[in-house]
Amino acid sequence: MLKKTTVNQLSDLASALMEKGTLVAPVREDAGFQFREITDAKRVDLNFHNTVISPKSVFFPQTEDFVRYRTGRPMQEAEPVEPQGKPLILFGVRPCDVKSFEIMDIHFSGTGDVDPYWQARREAAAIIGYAFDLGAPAEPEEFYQTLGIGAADPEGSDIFMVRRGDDLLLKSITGKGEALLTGMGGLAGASADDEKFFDDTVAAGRDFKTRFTCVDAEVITKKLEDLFHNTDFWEKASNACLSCGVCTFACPTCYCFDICDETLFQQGTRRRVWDACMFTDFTLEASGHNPRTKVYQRLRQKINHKYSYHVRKYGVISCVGCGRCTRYCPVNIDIFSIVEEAMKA
Amino acid sequence: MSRIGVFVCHCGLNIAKTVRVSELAQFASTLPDVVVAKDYKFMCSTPGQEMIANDIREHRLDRVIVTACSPLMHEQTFRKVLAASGLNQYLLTIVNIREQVSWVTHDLDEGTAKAKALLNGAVSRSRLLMPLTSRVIDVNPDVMVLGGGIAGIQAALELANTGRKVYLVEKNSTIGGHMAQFDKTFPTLDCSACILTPKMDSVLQHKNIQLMTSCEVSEVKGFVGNFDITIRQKARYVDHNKCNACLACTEKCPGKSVSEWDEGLVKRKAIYIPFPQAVPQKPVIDREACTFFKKGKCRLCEKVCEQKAIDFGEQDTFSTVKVGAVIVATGYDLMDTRDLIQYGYGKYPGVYNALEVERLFNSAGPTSGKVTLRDGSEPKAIAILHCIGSRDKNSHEHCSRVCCMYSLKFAHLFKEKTSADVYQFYIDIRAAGKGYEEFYNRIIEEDVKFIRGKVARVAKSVDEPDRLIVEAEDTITGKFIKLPVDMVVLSPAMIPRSNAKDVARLFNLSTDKQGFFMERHPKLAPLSTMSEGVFIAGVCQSPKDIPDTVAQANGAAAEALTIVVKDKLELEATTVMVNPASCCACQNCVRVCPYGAPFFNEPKGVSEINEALCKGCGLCASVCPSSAIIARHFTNEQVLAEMEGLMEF
Amino acid sequence: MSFEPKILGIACNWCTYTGADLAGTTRLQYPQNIRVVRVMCSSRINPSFIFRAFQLGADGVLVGGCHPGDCHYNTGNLYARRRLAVTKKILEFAGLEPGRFRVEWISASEGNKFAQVVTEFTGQIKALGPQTKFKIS
Amino acid sequence: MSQTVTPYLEMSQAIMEAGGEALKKCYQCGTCSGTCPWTPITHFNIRKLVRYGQLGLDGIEDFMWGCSTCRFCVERCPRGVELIDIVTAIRNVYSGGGMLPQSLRAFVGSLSARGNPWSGDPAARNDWAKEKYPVYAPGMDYLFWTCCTVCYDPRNMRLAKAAAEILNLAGVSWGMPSPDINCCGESLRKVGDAELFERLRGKNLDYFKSNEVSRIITVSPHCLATFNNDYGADYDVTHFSELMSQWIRDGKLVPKKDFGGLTVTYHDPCYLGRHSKVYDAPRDILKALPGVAFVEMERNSEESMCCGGGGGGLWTEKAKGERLSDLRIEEAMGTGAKVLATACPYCITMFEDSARTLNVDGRIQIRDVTELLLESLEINIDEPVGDACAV
Amino acid sequence: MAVSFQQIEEKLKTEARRLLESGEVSLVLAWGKGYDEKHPMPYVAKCPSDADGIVFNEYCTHNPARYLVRYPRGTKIAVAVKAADSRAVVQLIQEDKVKRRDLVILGIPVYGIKNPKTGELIDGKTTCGLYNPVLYDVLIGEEVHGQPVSSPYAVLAEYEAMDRDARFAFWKKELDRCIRCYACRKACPMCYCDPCFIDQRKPRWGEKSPEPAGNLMYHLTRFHHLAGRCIDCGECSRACPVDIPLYLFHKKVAKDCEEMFGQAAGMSIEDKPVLVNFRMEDSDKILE
Repeated sequence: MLKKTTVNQLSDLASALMEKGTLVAPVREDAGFQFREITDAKRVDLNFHNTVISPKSVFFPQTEDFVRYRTGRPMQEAEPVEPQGKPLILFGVRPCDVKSFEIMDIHFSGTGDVDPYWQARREAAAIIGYAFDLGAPAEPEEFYQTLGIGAADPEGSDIFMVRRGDDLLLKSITGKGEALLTGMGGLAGASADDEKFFDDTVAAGRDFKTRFTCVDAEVITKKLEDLFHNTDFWEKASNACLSCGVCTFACPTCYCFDICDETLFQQGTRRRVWDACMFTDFTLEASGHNPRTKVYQRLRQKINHKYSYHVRKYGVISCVGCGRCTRYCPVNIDIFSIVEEAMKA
Repeated sequence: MSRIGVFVCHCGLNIAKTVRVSELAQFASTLPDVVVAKDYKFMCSTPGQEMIANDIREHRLDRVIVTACSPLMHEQTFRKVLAASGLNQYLLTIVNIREQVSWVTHDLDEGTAKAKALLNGAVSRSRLLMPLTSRVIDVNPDVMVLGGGIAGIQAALELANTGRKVYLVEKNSTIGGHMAQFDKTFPTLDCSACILTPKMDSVLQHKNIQLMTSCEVSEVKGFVGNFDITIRQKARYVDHNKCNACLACTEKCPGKSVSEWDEGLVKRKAIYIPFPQAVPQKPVIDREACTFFKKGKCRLCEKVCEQKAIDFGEQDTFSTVKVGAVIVATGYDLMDTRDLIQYGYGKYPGVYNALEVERLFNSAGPTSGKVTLRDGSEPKAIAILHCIGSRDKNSHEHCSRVCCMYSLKFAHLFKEKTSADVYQFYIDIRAAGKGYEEFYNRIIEEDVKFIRGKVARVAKSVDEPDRLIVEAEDTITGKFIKLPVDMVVLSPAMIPRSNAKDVARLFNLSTDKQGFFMERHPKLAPLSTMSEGVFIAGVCQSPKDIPDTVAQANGAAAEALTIVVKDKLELEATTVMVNPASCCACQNCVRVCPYGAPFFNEPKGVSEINEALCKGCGLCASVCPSSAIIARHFTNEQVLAEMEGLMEF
Repeated sequence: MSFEPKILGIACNWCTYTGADLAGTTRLQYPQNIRVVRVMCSSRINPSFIFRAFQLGADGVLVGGCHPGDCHYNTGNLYARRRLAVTKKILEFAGLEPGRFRVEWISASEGNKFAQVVTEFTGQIKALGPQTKFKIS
Repeated sequence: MSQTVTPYLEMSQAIMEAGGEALKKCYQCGTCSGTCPWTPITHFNIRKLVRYGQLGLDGIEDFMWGCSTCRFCVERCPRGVELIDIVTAIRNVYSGGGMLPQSLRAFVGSLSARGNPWSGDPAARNDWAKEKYPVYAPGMDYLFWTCCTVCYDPRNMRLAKAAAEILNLAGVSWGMPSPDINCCGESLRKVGDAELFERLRGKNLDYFKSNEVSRIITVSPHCLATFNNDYGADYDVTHFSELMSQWIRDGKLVPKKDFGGLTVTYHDPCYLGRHSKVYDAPRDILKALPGVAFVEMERNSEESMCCGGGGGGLWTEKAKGERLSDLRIEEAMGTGAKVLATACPYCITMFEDSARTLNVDGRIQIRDVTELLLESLEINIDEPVGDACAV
Repeated sequence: MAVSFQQIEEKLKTEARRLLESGEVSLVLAWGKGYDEKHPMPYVAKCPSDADGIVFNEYCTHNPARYLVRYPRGTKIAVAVKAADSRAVVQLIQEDKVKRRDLVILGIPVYGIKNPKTGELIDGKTTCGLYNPVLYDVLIGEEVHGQPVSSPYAVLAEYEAMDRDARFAFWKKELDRCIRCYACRKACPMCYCDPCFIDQRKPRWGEKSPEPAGNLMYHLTRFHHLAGRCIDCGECSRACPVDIPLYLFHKKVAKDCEEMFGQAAGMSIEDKPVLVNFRMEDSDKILE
């Protein structure tokens, strides 16, 4: 089903969506666009290229409380925090980010060990994808084409959205999407012309140019395995690296977390908080030993995890080429360039 | 998980009056990890201590909190209880609900609420306490006594008699101090010199005492049990090893200066011994007064000295002594009353200060013991003015304590030696001491006139220009008195030595508001100081008379002995340590430590601590940006936990 | 109910804590809003203690040390003075009322000063009202 | 009088509440009464006053008016007792009960009705200036605060004029207050009428505020002290002698006239000296006058005697032999001085009175240092001193 | 500037090559090529041929002094520095993190450096605004004459003038969005602690989760740790992915320290860091 509205009526669309569940959509903030829970429909803003932090934070927030307890009381009195299963609409997700959910599902539910918090939100969510603007060039940091992702791929979305001039075309991709779209008022029917534009856009998206290098999952895995002991290669790659957490926090497919207890006035919370393999204490063991004390070891781990170990274990590269890690890296380290170098080696 | 016992003391009604103690104990029992909470009338009493000891065993306590008076009061007492019960003494926490709660409020609700907050803080912190072990160090068996007045002499002799080596350091060229200037001592009126000089002599003769006159301490390093003290021997220009004390030099010397011993009433030579019974009985040259030093010519003393003991080229020398304990007995100065213009001291020749009068009475003094005015005449009326600069916000707030009694003594001696009328102008007569009130009564009966009123002004008499007028209100009659006298005796305040601050800095002593050295506790540790191993005796602590000074000296000697009698000494364990894994090698600790305890281990790239030098202030811990320095017993997490506990309620 | 502030005191063992004891020994009365943490020296005070205290809900923080020049550890409070001065500037630029943080030199003999400072500071904090800016809600 | 007394502590409490808190500190040593200039010559005894106050004894009203608030006792008190506050508080507590002596009623009445103690027409306050001198306007350097005494008392008008002339010579911009201000209230406060004082103070402060006054010059040390100590506002208040001595030092004013060896002594006004700690400036002025032989009296500076005019003394009748100003004149004459210089309109009034009643006004002149300086600057608003003293 | 970026780049390459060839140093810290022109990155040349990879253009904002502490003590290092960067070197020498004798400082007088993200000039606003390095062995280019027109603290005026509550609201808004990626401290040449206090488990100074309480604790403490040490290079703010203007706070503390203690950070290797130092003349006024 294809429906349409106009960008001028975006807030009406948002209002309609808010009636269906919690709406999370891009909003403009001081530091750029971010996905935020919408309370004011007028704040939804589609004039963005992509958000600073990826939408993984919607299903896997940076801080997640598990258990609340009082210090000095028996364990039985601790109260677990129940997963949230409220209907949720995640609006305006770029195709590469939509793809990331598929990869993340492997970790949070796919292997059989189900993370109830992720799962509850994921199941309750409808994803409204949004094609990149094919009229403008890709940003220099992006390389999703390398990972086989088109600029207008509707796969993974429940509804996929394409902009046509001042019109917004919404097409249901899944049953869930169809149900949602059907139940919504205020939308106009789309013309055959619109239908065609939608299909053309999806097709054109596949050829849309981002940075590209031919990366075969098997090949890069092997290359990286061979390079593992090439310290020189990794030192060069990491000379500038600061070991901060920007790349991992911005990344849509990084999922590492730490579990910590925070107490105040004897009221304790056990919560998970994003962690980053680039942090020096990420691998610090209780004994005081740290297997990865060098910067190059940590950067090597990150690249390998995404392009080698992940492939060996799950068969897919754990990167969607969104370019966030490069864009926000304080010292301009570029994962694409490193992968490119590795392919050449 | 800890097992904490909380023991709330009533301190009779001291605490129980403004803190609901049983409610506090009840509250404690609701706090995490508290397994037993009790209140009791006197926790420091034997049954109180036994109760704690029993509960430690019975409830297998691993932390004890005593909620009572200040830790400065009874921390040691309760630490011993823990130690005796097999629990590390540093697992004790004291909550101060007496000095800082019950005594500073009248409100039962407020007091109880604050006590709860403090207790909660203590429970939070207590859980994080770690057992600590004390360091054991070797103890140097020798002692240094600083100051050769009666206090220093007495302490040195006491210690030397126990077989300890004593270094007696005196800044003047003789020992004896102020007591050597006195004529008679109250209330017994025995001769000061007669009781002091034998002691001075014993010092000189004692094989265990190394007498160091004309010496000053220039640097103090180390710590209790192991002080390294650098002493400056000031040049005397006379080789005391060669000098045989024939004193031919002093006869020939043309240089003159005022005699300090005689309070400037007469002159002495440039090469001199301060007084006939000086110890050591060897002359020194006063550089300021010496003709050779001033004009480059003379050397008469050198010519007459058969021993060739004169050495004009002598320089100050420095030596280091190692001792285990120190007694500071540096005495006092008399306030300079020139600033109190209303009394005319320094302006009118008839106005004297107390020490000058002591010299006038003394048969070895400038007048050979005759009481005469500066013009040689005998005074017909004498006014003795009490509290000059003492008990006075405008100069010194403290009571100098001995003035009443020596003023009475003066009155007696004036009566004995002259036919003058003697008046005492006083605010209160303070005669608390053995035989003192009796002495006061005796003086009243000697027909000394007592006028209760502080003198407002001493002026020149208009009618009789040679006489003085003393003006005051007789507060008993309410009449204004103008009294013509020939002599006015001021009883000035006894004040800390002018260099007391320097001594305090050298030995790390605190000083009180007046500048006297502060004792660790006014009642329970009156001779100890905040510096471990440094004791104080005599007037440097506060004004007192000779019997009290001697008693303190004996006490300080005993205190010093308790340290040096042992071969080994346990020190407080609350020093700092470095967690090398966290050290970021910024070396801030090395930069700030006043004691040089932290040092940088270059090969390892981390700071380390020389714990023998550490005094546990924790400065390094707070300047350590990566929290690598752990200040034992005051760790970051302990302080934070306590804060959190305090702020919860 | 009237506002009863929570005031954290951090006092050095040798001067201010002893001075606070003296205030008690001499039975001086002062408001009970202050809760004192004893440390060995004012230089032990990590600036983060102060930040944390405000986060824990302290309405005011009073630091007490020996008078400069009289530090039991010679120079500790001279470092503390600089470090705490910077702490105060940071608090102020962060938007906290500077009156909520005070450093006073109170010697072991100044029991009356301790009582007077606490009384005055408590009054000042009451006038400022509850501290909500840093307090963890 | 009965020898039996009963302590009445409510009264004592009332005194403390009225500002006499310091009662508690006194231990009756007698330093104050020994120091007090009145003790030798009158029945007034300051220590006893405090004692009566401490116990709230009856009979206090018999001698509570004796103090001239010279501050000598305060400076010397070993307990730091602010005795003047006690005196003021006692007067406040008791005069509230209608115990104001007759001689002070006119003074208080005038202040209440006319805002000045001299029963002067408020509108005529600036008449002495004969429209010769400017009225203060915002932006001027100085407000020259003309004390009521210099505005209404004919003798002291000379002082006002002298000051005005010197201000002009110094080339600063200045102005007098407009007539709608009132007395600073200093003496009134000391006689215990706190309420009326507050009224006067409030009115003056309003004037300062609305006219943007920041720097004030006074010729009366009483105004100086009360502005600095009782007004509780942050104005830069200076006694004129300090400015004059500064200007002489800076070369702004150059004394010219040679006094030809005229012997001058100086009396420290209590409110300039002990109250405000200004001792050197007037002496520096006198020492800068060519041909003046400056001599000190035995009691000078910190130990200076009181003229008796403070604390309401100016308006109180004193019997002969009980006047401090008489003693002071005698002391001044004892130095051989022909001129007794001072720097306070109250002192001038007291001394002029005494000189007349002692019948020595031909032998000693009473002058303000301001007047002497003006004379030496060769501006004549007055008869020269030299002739009058050529006895 | 009399000398172009191109000329500086050439001179840098030449010097780097010379130093590496002669063996005077074992590595040169400078800037190299990034994924595009606008994004050069910190670069290490370890052999003479590496010198060709050196780049210098108007986007070379990074502070190479940041990397000095990464190499073992005693490593001979040549470091290319702009003015603020040179202050970091001086400060590190003061703190004995590097030895003067182990360094060859290649000083670059320069202005006109731009933030690639915003295109804004960084001189003076987010950095200390000096043109010339305060310490160098080799001058790359020519000293710029004249002084910056405005004070590096001029940007503070607006914030200092703010009402205290407004300032609190401002910082709350800024600091609340911190995601605790620690790019600021990692980009900072003076933040060399490992572990940082905030990573400590004993004690836990602040909450690890990126919520207001922990954020406030982290940043305020970090401001204090950098008091009198921050050399105002502005890297913390540029590193921040959520654009928190940390430089403002650092500048304010630097200004206060300069006023109170009469010393700016990283200006002389003879100085001692102000917070591990004192003077007897220090007055209690600083506590008011």
